Amino acid sequence: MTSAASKVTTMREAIADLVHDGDSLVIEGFTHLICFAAAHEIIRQRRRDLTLCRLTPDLIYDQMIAAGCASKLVFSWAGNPGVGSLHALRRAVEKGQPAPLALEEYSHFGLVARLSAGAARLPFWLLRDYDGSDLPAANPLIRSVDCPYTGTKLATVPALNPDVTIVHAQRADASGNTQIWGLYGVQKEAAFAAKRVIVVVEEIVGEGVIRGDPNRTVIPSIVVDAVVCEPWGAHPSYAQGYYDRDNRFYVEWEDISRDEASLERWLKDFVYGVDGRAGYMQLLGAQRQDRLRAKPLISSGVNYGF
Amino acid sequence: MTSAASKVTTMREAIADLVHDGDSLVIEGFTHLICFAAAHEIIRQRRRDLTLCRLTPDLIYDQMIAAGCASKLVFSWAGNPGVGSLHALRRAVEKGQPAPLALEEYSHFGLVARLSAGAARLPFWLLRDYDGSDLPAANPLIRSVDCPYTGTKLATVPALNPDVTIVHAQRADASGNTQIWGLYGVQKEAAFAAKRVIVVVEEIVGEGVIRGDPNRTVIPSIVVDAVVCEPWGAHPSYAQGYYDRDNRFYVEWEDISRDEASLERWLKDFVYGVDGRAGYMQLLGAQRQDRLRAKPLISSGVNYGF
Amino acid sequence: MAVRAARELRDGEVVFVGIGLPNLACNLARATHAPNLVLIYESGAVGAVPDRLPVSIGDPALVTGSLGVATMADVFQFYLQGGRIEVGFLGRAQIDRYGNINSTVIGSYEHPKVRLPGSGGACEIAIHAKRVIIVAPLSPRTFPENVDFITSPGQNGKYGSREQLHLPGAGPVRVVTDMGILAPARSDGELELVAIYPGVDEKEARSRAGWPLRCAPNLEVLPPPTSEELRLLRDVLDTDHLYIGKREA
Amino acid sequence: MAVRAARELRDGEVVFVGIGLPNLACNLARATHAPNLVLIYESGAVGAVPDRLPVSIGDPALVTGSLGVATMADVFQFYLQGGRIEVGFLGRAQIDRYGNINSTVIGSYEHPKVRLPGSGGACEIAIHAKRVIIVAPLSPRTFPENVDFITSPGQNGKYGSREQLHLPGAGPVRVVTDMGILAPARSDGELELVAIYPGVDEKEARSRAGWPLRCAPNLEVLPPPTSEELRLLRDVLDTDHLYIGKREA
Repeated sequence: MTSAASKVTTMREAIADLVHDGDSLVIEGFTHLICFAAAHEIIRQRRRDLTLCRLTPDLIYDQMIAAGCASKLVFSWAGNPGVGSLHALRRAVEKGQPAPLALEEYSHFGLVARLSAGAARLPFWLLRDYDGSDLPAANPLIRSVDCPYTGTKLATVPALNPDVTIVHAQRADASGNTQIWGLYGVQKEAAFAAKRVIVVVEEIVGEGVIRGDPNRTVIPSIVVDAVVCEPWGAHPSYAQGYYDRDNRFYVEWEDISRDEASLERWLKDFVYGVDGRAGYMQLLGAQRQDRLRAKPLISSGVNYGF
Repeated sequence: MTSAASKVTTMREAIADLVHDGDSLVIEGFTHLICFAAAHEIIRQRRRDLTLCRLTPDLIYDQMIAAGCASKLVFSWAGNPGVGSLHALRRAVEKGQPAPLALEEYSHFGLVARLSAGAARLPFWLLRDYDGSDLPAANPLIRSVDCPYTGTKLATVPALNPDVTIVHAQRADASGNTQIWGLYGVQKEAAFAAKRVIVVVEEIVGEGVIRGDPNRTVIPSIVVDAVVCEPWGAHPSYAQGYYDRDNRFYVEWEDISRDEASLERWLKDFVYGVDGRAGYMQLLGAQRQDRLRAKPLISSGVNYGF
Repeated sequence: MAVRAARELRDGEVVFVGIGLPNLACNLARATHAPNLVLIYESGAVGAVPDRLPVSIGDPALVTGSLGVATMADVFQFYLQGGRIEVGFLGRAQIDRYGNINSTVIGSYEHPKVRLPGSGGACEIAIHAKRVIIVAPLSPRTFPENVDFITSPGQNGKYGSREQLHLPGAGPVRVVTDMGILAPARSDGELELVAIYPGVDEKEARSRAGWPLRCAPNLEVLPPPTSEELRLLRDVLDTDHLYIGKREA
Repeated sequence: MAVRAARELRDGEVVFVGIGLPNLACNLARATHAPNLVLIYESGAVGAVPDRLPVSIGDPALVTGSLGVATMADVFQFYLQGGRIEVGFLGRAQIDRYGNINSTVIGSYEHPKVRLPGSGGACEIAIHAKRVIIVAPLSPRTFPENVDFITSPGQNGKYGSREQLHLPGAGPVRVVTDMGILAPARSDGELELVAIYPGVDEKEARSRAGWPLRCAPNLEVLPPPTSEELRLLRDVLDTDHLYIGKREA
């Protein structure tokens, strides 16, 4: 067994080293495995002028926009799922507060396709989509090509190659071989598409754990620049097998975010006022953790022998 | 839990119902999970005029070509891996014996891309490939499009949508939800691309086994038409966790196949002379099975709780 | 609406499910006449059998005990674009007389009066699902003659008909409202009233659209929800009454 | 050749491995100076540490204990085309003076004298790997001036140079033979002799190519295999002598 070089670092150092003002940034995770811990550290380090890309901006980008980190948003569905609007995002778009925010809009399939093209080092991706829709009129980057076999017109979207992608996952080894179960989202495509990749995990495990079940590996170490261990790092999103989604917080966000002052207060308490995820979780309280902690439901193994 | 309609049938019925003369057929599996049992049943049922598609024709298509099933081969690497040539294929191409065989040739990436396009219901797939190579000159179906963003020329291959795909796998439930571990090959793309799909497994398991580890599911029941239980159905290929690759048989094939008469004899004994896989394995002998049977090396489970 | 939407589903169908009322309708259908419905969520859960009412489309309860998990690239490319989805649900926002849906902006795109969430997967569901069922309460605000922005194409519109555009799916074939059901006319794809719930006044229903709503020649009166359907909704599937009021069903 | 090919690899590199000699070279490198080499097989095994010498590129021993398994679509799209592979090995068949490789046909394509296996992944490896190492014994038959068919593009040829074609990888930068090493000249990409093994005659080596083989200005004499390298090859890595004879190394 080789023991490759360790990429383990702290969240503070990973963000300081790898996320710069003006970068394009993807923090993916579809409902599952959204790395709020990284977003909070970016807010604390007061990064500015970021282009934030994500299918569903969700609370995570609403918080970053409220904190003034973003100058542009690339997205496909902007809402608080099942609850309502993203109020900080709306204030930025409608009133330019705290800073103006440019929008670039696709459908989910369009953004998935952009990341797939980026991961495959193609300048664009093909899809059968957008005919009869106003989306191409609203976004001149949605174009088309003619099929060299049938003559049919097909839609295209350009590759997205973000400067940085941050992926949350259940576990990785020290060199960044990363395993995910439950919903995959577009974590793999987002990682392969990026120039720099930070993996944040619930647990760092020995290489032997990864090698014991290689089919669960979604992101290989060769695309990973830094590995951060941050338990509960996805809250209020979730990590299958570790903790449940904090649906109550998503509902609470409606009240916290509707008013600029109360959002500021929340950022002051839960982001600026703590020095990392451990402090955040302490503030959240043991009762909440107990409510959200996953019950055990362990799968059976399969035979890798030959 | 719903108990969906069972699609379990015998190999004989699955082939009789779903594979017809003149069909285009994909039996995939890259080294791993190559369904020789299905090929032998197709030979026994004397199907003719098939267009056989596969990255590596391997011994399986060499046997089908020798038996006169094929009129065309679509491929990207035609050899007996690590051993030498495919002699029946060469006789068909060079001498038209037992029937002439047309060739359509790609690279591995090209054929993977053709199946991906078929699975995605796109008329073609994009790739950065073939510049500086004679392959496009040899195959007029390799074409190009201009990127609507950069103006760069990119290679294209047309979608492949076979009439039938046959996938071997470790296990499935009765409705065809299919789980694979070890090498994936292009089994998923080949299944999604096909008009009809037969899944052949080492074990049919209860729906609960599938639901106990949903991240291992590679092919969903909604694309599957028939499920066949055929232990050792991939020999001399292998099934991770069930039995090893019979490398010795691959070497023996060199001698069996070099001479037309000895190949005929082998087909007579091991294909026409048995009425199914059980008979074939009996002929192969218990000793060989003991040598190839996989040793246990069971992975640990993961937590699906929340 | 949930009961009616559930009845639109046939046993064994493959349904692309969103959260909220469509999810409830699918689970009601599974509990009654369609036990073999295959539920596929945009998030990648395939064959989910959630043991609690999922609040989000990516709820962990959709994964635990499901038949499979697909990457989102596979969901959109192989399942949806691949033509494997038989029914897609769409809803809310604005729907026009041809079933075009707006979930992007009210007002102009550059200077909207209201910024809505955007397409998500709605554009591609409208294009690829073999048939689309829209669920929305009937009102002139929700059903204007023309939508401000076409997020998801309907039967016909400024870009041409589905046939002219070669769209693979049949588009919105049923619009389930709180008054009855609209469906596109075969001739031009314009939505018309084809069925009403018992006790609903045809004239009142027709006055609730933003255009002169035509009525199909033989307007059907739909059978009421059975007591079993109501019991399942209220006591089993939505015990917290997240999606249905005490009186609504 | 195995020893020399192993020495061409640097610790930590990501190598796309084929079966046979390249596999042996990679395992020798891992056992000596490059323990952190990441081996990626065309079949999808990532970070394999086979506990037996794999006979096929898809041997189950490549999966057991590996760091990951990729679909072949991911191998070709995300790893290879994605620019993640640092070294690719190619070999056998015909190699011309610019490093173009033929593994398709001897003779014409339509009526070949010998039908070879074809590209497999060789065409895309030659295009995308950051650098390509070719391993083949030096002889006029294997190294003709022009190949009958270009399966995998080299440095230059009838379609133009790599630069003109905008090929992303550097192409064949080292050709490891049984006499020494060839490398492309910076000026025109023609292969020239840059190093020989101790005891090999320069003139004889140069006579083994199908064209007048140029010699680099400062021809290097390579250090011989160490006894440790030979011991590892013969006693540990290839105990069945599948790939190396008793005398060859």
